Amino acid sequence: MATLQFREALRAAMTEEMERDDDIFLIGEEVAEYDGAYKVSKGMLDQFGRDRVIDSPISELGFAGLGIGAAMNGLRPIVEFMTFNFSFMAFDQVVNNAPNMRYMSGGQFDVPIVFRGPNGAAGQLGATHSNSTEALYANFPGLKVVSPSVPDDGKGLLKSAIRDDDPVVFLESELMYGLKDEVSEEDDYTIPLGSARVAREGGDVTIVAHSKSYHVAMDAAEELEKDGYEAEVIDPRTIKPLDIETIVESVVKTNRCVVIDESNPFASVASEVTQQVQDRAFDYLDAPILRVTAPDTPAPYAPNLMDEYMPGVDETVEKCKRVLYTE
Amino acid sequence: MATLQFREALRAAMTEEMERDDDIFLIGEEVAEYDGAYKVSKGMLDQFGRDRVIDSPISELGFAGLGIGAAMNGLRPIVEFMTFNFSFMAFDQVVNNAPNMRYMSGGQFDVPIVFRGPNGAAGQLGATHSNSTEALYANFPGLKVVSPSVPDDGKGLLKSAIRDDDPVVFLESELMYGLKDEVSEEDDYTIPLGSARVAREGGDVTIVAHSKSYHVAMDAAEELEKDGYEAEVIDPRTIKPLDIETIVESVVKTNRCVVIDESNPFASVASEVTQQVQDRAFDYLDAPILRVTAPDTPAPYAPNLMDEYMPGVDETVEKCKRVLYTE
Amino acid sequence: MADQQNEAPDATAEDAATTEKRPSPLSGDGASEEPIEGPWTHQSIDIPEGPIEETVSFDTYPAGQYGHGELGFEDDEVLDLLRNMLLQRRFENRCRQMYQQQKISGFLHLYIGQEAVSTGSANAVDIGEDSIITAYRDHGMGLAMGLTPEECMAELFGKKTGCSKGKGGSMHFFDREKKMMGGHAIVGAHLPLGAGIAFAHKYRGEDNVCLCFFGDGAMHQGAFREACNLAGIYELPIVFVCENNQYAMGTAVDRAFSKPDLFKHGYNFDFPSSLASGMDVFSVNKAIQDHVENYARDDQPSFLEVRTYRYQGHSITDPAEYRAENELDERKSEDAIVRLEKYIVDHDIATQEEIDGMDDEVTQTVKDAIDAADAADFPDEDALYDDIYAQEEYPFIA
Amino acid sequence: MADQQNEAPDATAEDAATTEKRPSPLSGDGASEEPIEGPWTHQSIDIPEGPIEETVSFDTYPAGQYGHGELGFEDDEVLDLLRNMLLQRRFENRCRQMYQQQKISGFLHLYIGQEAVSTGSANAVDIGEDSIITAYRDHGMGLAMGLTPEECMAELFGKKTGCSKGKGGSMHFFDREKKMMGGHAIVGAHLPLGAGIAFAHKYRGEDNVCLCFFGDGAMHQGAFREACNLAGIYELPIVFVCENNQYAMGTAVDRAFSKPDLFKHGYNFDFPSSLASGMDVFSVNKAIQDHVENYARDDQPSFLEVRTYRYQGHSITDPAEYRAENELDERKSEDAIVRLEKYIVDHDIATQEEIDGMDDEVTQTVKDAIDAADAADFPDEDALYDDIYAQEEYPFIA
Ligand SMILES: Cc1ncc(C[n+]2csc(CCOP(=O)(O)OP(=O)(O)O)c2C)c(N)n1
Ligand SMILES: Cc1ncc(C[n+]2csc(CCOP(=O)(O)OP(=O)(O)O)c2C)c(N)n1
Ligand SMILES: [Mg+2]
Ligand SMILES: [Mg+2]
Repeated sequence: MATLQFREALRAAMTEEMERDDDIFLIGEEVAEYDGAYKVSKGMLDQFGRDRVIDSPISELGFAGLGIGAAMNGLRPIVEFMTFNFSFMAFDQVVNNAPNMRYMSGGQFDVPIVFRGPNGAAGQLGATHSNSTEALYANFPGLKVVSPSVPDDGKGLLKSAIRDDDPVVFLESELMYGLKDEVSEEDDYTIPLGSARVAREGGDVTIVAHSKSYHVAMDAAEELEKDGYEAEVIDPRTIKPLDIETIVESVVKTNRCVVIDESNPFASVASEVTQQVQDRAFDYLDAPILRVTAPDTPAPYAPNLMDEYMPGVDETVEKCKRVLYTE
Repeated sequence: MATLQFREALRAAMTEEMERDDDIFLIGEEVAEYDGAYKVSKGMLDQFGRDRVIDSPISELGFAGLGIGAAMNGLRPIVEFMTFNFSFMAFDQVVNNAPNMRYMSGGQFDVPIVFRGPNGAAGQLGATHSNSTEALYANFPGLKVVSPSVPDDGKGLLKSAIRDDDPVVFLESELMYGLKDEVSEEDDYTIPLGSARVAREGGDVTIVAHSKSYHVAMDAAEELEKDGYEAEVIDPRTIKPLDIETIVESVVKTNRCVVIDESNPFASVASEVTQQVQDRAFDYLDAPILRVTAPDTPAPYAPNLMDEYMPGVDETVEKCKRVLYTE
Repeated sequence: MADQQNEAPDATAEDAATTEKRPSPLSGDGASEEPIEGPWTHQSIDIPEGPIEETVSFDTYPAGQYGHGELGFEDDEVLDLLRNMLLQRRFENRCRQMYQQQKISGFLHLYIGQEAVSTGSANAVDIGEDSIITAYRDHGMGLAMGLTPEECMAELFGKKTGCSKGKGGSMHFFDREKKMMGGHAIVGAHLPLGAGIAFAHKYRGEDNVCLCFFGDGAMHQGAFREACNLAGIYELPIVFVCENNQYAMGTAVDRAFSKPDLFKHGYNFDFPSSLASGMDVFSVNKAIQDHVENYARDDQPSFLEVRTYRYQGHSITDPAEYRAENELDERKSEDAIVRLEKYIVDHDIATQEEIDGMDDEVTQTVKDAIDAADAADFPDEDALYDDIYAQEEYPFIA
Repeated sequence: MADQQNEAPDATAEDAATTEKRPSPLSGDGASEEPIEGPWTHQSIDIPEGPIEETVSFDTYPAGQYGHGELGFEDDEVLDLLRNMLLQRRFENRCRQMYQQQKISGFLHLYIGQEAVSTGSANAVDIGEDSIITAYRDHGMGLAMGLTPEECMAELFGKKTGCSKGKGGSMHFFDREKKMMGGHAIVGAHLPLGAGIAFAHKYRGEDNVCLCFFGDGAMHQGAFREACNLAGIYELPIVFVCENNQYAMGTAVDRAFSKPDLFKHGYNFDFPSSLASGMDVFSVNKAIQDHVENYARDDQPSFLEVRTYRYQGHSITDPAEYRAENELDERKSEDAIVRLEKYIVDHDIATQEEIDGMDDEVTQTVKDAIDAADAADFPDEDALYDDIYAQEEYPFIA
């Protein structure tokens, strides 16, 4: 095990894969000479040269589409969105071109492309720069959506995403890039897409949480432990395909479920987890499934408002206690 | 009451509002000289002239943004997307500019704009032309989302949407434009956004369904009646704000709920309705909330596959019977 | 523009306002040789006294100027060109009928009138090696690239024997082997794909190019600018070909463009740009040959406007009331098939009787294609769940 | 291009390849007079023999060419210009410090070096009547338009007294009364808004115009093409002003544009286009005046590139290692504030001492603004739920 920053783990994944396969290239705004806006691709230009680590102008629609075309013609692009807010400029490419090409052509075209970059709120950046996109992209058949919470998962899942023959939306987090943690040094370390991780075991309540929210969940679990409750924390890691079996198994055991999802609530991943869990585990549920999300408001700038905006430990503990009927 | 086609009801709404308020204009592809791709705006160019009924080039991002800018500067645009599939070219404008402007400016700017046009699958048009967008847009705070199922609602809700000082995504249906039904002739007939319609009363199971799915629900209710079950059919009409009270009230009575939503299932309106209903009516639910949606696949072309793709009466009846535990 | 000069008489070398773009980072052989140097600007902020003047120049390819010999066609190849154009027309005439009989559904956009563009272009590149991508009005290009009438008609019927297994329909013809990269229905959205396809050719160090076709209407989309600019900075082997049939649905070009001279729109990317008649298969062929051999094969993107005309409505349901009186008849009088038939007879390549015989054969081929499509099966029901992901039978889908 | 000619020597009137655009549908007085006629094309498909040549011409506004008198400024107004530019610079220098003290958070993009652009422009239009819209590097424009330093600093501190009530932050300055239409953080996305703002001016029959500012980086976005084309066909009263500070983050203009001569990019829309120095407030002012009075007020959209330079990194955290050695120093030697101070002294408008006094005053003003921002309250907690919809207290939100 090595101790790596999240950004380093992601870089290691890209680097190893690019060393293995010449057809892989990285394109995006400032990924090359600037070493990446958030330094995820630092040093990759020097290692792989300008043919494979490629700066793009500010043309999200253009370079996302370029990636898809290159993928249709045999390459394996990694497309970095500086942040996923900007993927909205390329929305049509990501949701209507990438995932449909295989289907519409009757299976003729693989589209092995990874769209990656930071997702979600990242401090006081205001409404246009704080979007969470997981629910949007997971709505589209043909896409896969990955959203790791720890560096080790970041590495293992990104390697799998790059090897996948289908388009993968890989959601990172600006605020977690500096997070340091153990990362496997196993040769060719991959984690299959579509498998959740049971991060903490417990019998009283299941907390489902991905990305930054996973850390809120772990902290909330510690708080709950102080009060004598054992929370089971499940990080789905992959939003689509969603490993609902693992979640349901847990809920069957705990009979209670809280979902943390820092997105705006309406038709969110939290809504979907709820739908599927209550469908499959109805008879096991002793309480409604509650969610902890951003409020249904745009993201503000002022620091106090932004604090209020983000899902937090207190609210999670409170909701867990609600489903435990202890408050 | 007059008998009008859906398109005529929508046209009546626009026409009446434009007669009332000079600041309202209609812009979109082929809305003027061609009379609208689906003839919704037929004759409006002749009535209102070229200053107010305006053909746009194929520039969804451009004219959606132009509309938003005009709204910020005091006008009240109606922006027609020829279909909502094409709104993905303008996604950033619709989700990141229109709804955030009031908030980010600390309340200085009204953005009274309506984005309207047909949404959802419309026969054998293939994967890129069959997108359902209600869940996507409803995820964004600051937007309102309306999706009427009958001409009368179409008229009353569109008039309200046009008068609303906030951006409204108004989702119509290509396949319903020709649908004829009674429409109120009341002077200045409006239906407030955010109020559901109980279309059919019944005590055994609640079916929630909007747009085309509403008609599936009504047919399914008839089928169920033959077997002795009374379904209550609720058309939310407005997806956001969602009139959850009316739905919950019904579920409290019937103890069972099925949601029909022709969208792809993941993080759909059906997921959200489920989340909210199980949260608020947990103790009243005698069965899991089931949903009837398109499968999690792109839309195909072949007629037999497309038939299979669309949510239908049989599947609805079957799911209702499942929650009634009769099958 | 074949040629372009900067004439800023008052500007000295130091205060020149014009700036060269940096060479492409992509060397196309998998490894760039040049040292990596800083990204600093080479642009001046000292503004010269003006006005800055520049003369731009655009090549043209009028109709009736080129003979088959100079283009490299043998006599029998000229007959092949005609056969192909006839095939497109007969095929599509029957499509209209099949739509009325409800064998075809969804949108159906006919290419009738534009056949010289597809045939002239497909015959200027190396099918199966070079790539072609186009919009939803794609039957003609499919047939020009050698997709069989059977698989095309079967696709329109939604049969499993279709070129996209019945899952794409009229707007989504694909043939991976022939590098027919589609059939794309979202206006403008395939232009960046074209750039990407060309990018892959170059990345692998191949000598192949991509022809990227789109309508006049697609040029309104921002995607046009982005795709062209990317092609320009990465020096991609692509020809952007605008099939200007003068209308986007009911919108005439001169109503919708601030600058309706579309052939001039390559200027903003410093592309060699020209204008060709789409009513003469030789003019198209010559223009594409020039753009491919002089520019694309040297990794120089370029722009070509082909002026053509669609005889039918935008889609099968469009009465096309937006045309001027006699407009259609006038345009039909310049029909490319009629022109080529006349050329063939005039040049003693074949007689009118031989041509008529060929036409009958083609008609029969189309009839056979219809019969075959009719006889073929619809996809199995569970094909709905296939081809979504590479992995088969993904448990979460069904 | 001030002037533009078509020279297609072989082309007769009948077979001309060039096409005039149809006049705008918008008359701007609420009712169009012209009869509505068919939308048929006026374009020919007869392609003339080539090459088609055209000479284009671009006006320039070099530094050091214009005096205040000819621009209509009184002596004291010249001092106001200087005061405003100094205010921007002192304000932003303190911003940097406040960021380090964590009073400001989020992204902070400084405008230092570019002050002549905002000041020169804002003083060429009628603030409160004409509209201005810009990107996220917006403090300078805000201050140039008369937003107070207090409300600007308070916004950066996230206080309720901010120009956007503390809800927008650095990238989202707004002032509806002054028609400061933002402060927009998504690159390129505000260009169509600019067109819409201009549209509204024209729709109401007002004589007002919109100045739409954006960076060189924004010109990569397809939104640029779409906004310009719409402005062109609707003949909107707008000036598209590219503030070319030569970098988009770390990307120099000549690395990212297929055609790095940005002033030429108006060509594709038939816009009058020119190039001005952004290092002289008078050059900017003259250019904007010309574009506004000669074009925008006559509903003719136009394009202006202003070459300028940002002294700081892209954002507060950017070390700006992408600059060439000495590049920054060289550019600073052309500083617009220094130039204007020198002009003022040379023209006996004020002495250096008076200028220094003014600078001290400005510095104090900024200090007061900081104190006021410091003293102000953060928004109430429930402000989180306000200003989402026009209707207050929407029950479904909280
Ligand atoms: C993004 C988008 N907007 C609108 C449409 C609807 N639409 C389909 S074809 C078309 C006209 C396209 O015209 P052009 O590009 O000139 O091609 P042509 O039909 O003349 O071949 C329009 C508006 C679409 N498919 N995609
Ligand atoms: C659509 C989008 N893509 C990327 C970004 C990230 N970003 C912010 S500023 C910037 C550079 C913009 O450069 P330019 O337009 O030249 O403006 P300048 O910073 O020089 O004032 C980038 C890439 C963004 N905000 N929006
Ligand atoms: Mg066309
Ligand atoms: Mg810049």
